[in-house]
Amino acid sequence: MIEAEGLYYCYEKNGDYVLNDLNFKIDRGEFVFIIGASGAGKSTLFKLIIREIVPVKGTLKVFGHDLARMPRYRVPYLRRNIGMVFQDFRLLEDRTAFDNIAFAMQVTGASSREIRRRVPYVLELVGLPDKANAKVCDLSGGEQQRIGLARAIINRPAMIIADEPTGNLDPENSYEIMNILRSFNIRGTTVLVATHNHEMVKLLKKRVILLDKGRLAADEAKGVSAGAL
Amino acid sequence: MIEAEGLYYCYEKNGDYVLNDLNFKIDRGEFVFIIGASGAGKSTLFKLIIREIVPVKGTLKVFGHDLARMPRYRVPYLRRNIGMVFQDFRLLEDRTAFDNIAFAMQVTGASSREIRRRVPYVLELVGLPDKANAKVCDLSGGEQQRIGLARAIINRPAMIIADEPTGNLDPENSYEIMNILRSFNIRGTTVLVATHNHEMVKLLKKRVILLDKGRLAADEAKGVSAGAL
Amino acid sequence: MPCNGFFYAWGEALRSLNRNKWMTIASIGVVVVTLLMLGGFMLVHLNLNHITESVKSQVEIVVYIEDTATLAERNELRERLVAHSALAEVRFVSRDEALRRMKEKLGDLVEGYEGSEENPLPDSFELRTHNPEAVGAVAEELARYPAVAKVDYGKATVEGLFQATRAVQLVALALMIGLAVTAVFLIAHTIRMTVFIRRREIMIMKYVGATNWFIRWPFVLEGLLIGLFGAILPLAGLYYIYRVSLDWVSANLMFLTLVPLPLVMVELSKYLIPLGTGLGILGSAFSMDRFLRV
Amino acid sequence: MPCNGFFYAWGEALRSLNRNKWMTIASIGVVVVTLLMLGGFMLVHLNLNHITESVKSQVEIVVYIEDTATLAERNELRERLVAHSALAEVRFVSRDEALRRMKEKLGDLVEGYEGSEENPLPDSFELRTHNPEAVGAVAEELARYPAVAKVDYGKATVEGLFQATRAVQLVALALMIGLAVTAVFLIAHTIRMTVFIRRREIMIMKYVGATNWFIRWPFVLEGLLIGLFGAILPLAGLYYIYRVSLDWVSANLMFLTLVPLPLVMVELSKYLIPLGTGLGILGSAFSMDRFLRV
Ligand SMILES: Nc1ncnc2c1ncn2[C@@H]1O[C@H](COP(=O)(O)OP(=O)(O)OP(=O)(O)O)[C@@H](O)[C@H]1O
Ligand SMILES: Nc1ncnc2c1ncn2[C@@H]1O[C@H](COP(=O)(O)OP(=O)(O)OP(=O)(O)O)[C@@H](O)[C@H]1O
Ligand SMILES: [Mg+2]
Ligand SMILES: [Mg+2]
Repeated sequence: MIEAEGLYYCYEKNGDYVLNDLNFKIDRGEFVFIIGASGAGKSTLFKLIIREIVPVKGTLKVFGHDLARMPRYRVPYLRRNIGMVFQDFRLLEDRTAFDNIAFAMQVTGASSREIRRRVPYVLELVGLPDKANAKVCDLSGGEQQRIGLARAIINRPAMIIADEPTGNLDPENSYEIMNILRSFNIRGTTVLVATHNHEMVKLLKKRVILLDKGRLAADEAKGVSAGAL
Repeated sequence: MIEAEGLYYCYEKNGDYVLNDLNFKIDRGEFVFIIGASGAGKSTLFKLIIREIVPVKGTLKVFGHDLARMPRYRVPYLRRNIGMVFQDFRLLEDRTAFDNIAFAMQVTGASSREIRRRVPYVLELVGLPDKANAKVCDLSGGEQQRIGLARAIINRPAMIIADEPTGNLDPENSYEIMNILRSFNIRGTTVLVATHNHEMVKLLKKRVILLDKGRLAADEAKGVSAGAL
Repeated sequence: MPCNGFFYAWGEALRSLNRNKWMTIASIGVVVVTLLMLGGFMLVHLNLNHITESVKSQVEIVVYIEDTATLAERNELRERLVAHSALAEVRFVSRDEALRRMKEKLGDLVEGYEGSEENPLPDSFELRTHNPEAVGAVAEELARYPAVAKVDYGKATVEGLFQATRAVQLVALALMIGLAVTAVFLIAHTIRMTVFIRRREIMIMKYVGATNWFIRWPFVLEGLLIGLFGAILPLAGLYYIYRVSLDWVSANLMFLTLVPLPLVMVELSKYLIPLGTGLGILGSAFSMDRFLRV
Repeated sequence: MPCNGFFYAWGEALRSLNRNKWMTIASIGVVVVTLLMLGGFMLVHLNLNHITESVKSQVEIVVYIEDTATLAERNELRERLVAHSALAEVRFVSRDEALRRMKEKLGDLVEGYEGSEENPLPDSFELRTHNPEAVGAVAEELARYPAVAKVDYGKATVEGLFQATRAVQLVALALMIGLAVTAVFLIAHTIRMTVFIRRREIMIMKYVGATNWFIRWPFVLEGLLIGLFGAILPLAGLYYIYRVSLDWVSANLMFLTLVPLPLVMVELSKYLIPLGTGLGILGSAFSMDRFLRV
């Protein structure tokens, strides 16, 4: 599903490498936590996966395609297969929760009947059934975060990437969210979660990739044994 | 320092109360955690304290002033005495970290010599001494959060209000941040922290106010005994 | 664009115009105001042209006949003139008629001199050319005809008039081009602005997997609608203004004939509608590209 | 505003102009373009006015003297005319001179008639009034003087000319007002836009405890600078354009006299600079208020 080989990235020419010689492979249907200190490069790795940026060295293959070689016009189709929860949410503040989620379906050409059926379902799933018509800027931090997740899963993507999806959530809601991700994972979706919530990592006992200043410091099959925690 | 008496708030006319009959008193020099599920009303309470909004019922006194009666032109001076870390950071994305922090000093009429001396000091404090000239939009989530904290403490305010200041930080950095807040607290600053990081709450053993759907569900002197945790 | 996409694009364009009411009104306002100015100026320009044309067409050549010319010579001259391809009108003016005209001009002060043998004026032909600019050349040619004493075409006046109208037209054209460039700049800038303000929206669409054209279509349609409204409103306004002006002119300045209303509206529509909609569309389509690169 | 604040405000205004280069250029561009148009039009308007004034001042009254008038009567008439307060110029034209002029106009066709007793033309006075609009009334008054056979002032021509110039001025004024309104609207809109785009910045400043005026000053200065540059550039442009036009006109259209350069620049500066800076300042100061309410 994702194959990184000698992956390097730096934002400025001749700057420090933000990602430094990453080598890993994530198979279809895996559930992987990406952890690491603030600034370790987690969000940068995700930007590479959705091809917001391209590697400066090495190869990154997603769904079998080498992203560096992928033509521009193919990128939207790549992104439709990846549901991403952004660390800063990236919601349209002045539109309703419903619109924000529906948006991701319209992009794929879904009919409005389908949209009207599916959006309330995912809103229910993330625990916000009564916020459909609230504007995003009128929602609490945690509520916005859950709208972001709802948008990511609405199209039943082949892969879900969640960057710090529980940073603004209480433990109970965090657990709920993790459960949703797990249930998608059980039905075959590959899930990558970047998080600082080590408690959750320990609880779920999934594969853990630990980044340290852009280097792959550990890659453990069971979170509980990840040395750095 | 902060006195709430029969405090009610709702965003829409005739909507549900987001804050419902809050009564509490926070003294000078206290360190208080505000916890509660997503949507419980923590950020709303903070908005009331910096007088972004005014109570619909009841009184809220900050520094001895009844905020509902405070004239508009006094509000800036209230805010200068309160250093606030926003849940969504509220930084100027296209300016450097230095500018964002310096900004809060310029507002008070500080000289540029003073600014050049103090800003690097707080950047050091939050662990980002080498990011002074990085644009905020080029910083990682956790780095942005720490810039937000640096801005809040730059003027040595009488009160610090931090809304989820560690949501994007790894445990180590979170602990550092809490330590900074604690050190300010020791020197007499009143500190209010809204957080979902219950581990930190347990660790610090400070007063905890628990909100549940806008009601004050618990107010315990030592976090460790807060029933809901 | 599949059927779903078509409806989505239109729906989204309308919804977004409605959502950003303030921007929509301001943008249409800018387009209306600039095109109204441009249109108003075109109106004036068209009519100035019309008026100078009619003035020019009144410029005539006078061919004075030698007093000594015989009837045969006179007839031959008339025939040559009538046959001349550059001349539109040939009229004989006898010396008596010329004197009568002079008397008319001077009033009844010269009474009693009618028919006097002492009439100092010669017989003449008054000619009008098809093309007023040809007056000079034709006059020179006619001066070489036999039996012609002198050819007069108000050389100084005509050339002065032409130079003046040329100057006015030059200034008018400069102002028009200035206004047109202004309109292009302002409309394009305004539409770019509406896109710029919504760059975040555009980027987020890209992040959830929208293709460039999926994003572009609603913006293009929005630009089209803004441009269309922004062109139709000034057209309506100019229609009304021009109708009132025509009435006023025909009541107060009878000697002026203006371009008729339907002709003017056709001319204006021909420029304003493509300008408005074209700029609206291009403005949106191109100003978006740099935000589509994520 | 304390000293620190003063430097901060100017520094911040300059920094922000530099930071938002794209917006700055676009805003100045809009102001320049609109004021250039307005200024260009004012130029044309001023000169049209000047030209019609000079044409008007050339309108004259001709008083024809009765052939039967005695020398005494003629002298009395001359004195009354010279003493008349509305008249600026009085010139005697003898019948001989009148005939000579006519011959000049008709060329050498009427040769040999000089001095002839048969000259059908009367003696006359040519008069010029101080105020061209008074021509009609003065002419009527003079017609009642003794020894006056007829008073002529090209009634139809003069009145037609005045009506025409009045119409042109009306149209010119309408276009000018239209352009001025456009300029006001566009400049204010542009400045509001620069504020709107930075509403987030304004709100964040409020959150960290900035007073309204602390926030407003840099914006106001920015508006001032945009307005000032936006007014000075078109002034410079118009200076150049007008100088070239003056040269061209004096070379090609010698019969036209235009308003001199310094006068025009003073007139233009008087309107454009206040318009640009005023709108810049007001545009920023007022469009900000709704974002200051947090
Ligand atoms: N657009 C950018 N331009 C330049 N540097 C950047 C940019 N984005 C991130 N960086 C730098 O790259 C490093 C890694 O950033 P990244 O966002 O990947 O960290 P992260 O692991 O997601 O951290 P966090 O947990 O705080 O979100 C940081 O030091 C950051 O300052
Ligand atoms: N501007 C607003 N208009 C309308 N409703 C709002 C607005 N802001 C917040 N709310 C609602 O008020 C409730 C409390 O919001 P608040 O932001 O105070 O929650 P919170 O405790 O900070 O939650 P979180 O932990 O998720 O940040 C939520 O249900 C939210 O949807
Ligand atoms: Mg990150
Ligand atoms: Mg909150």
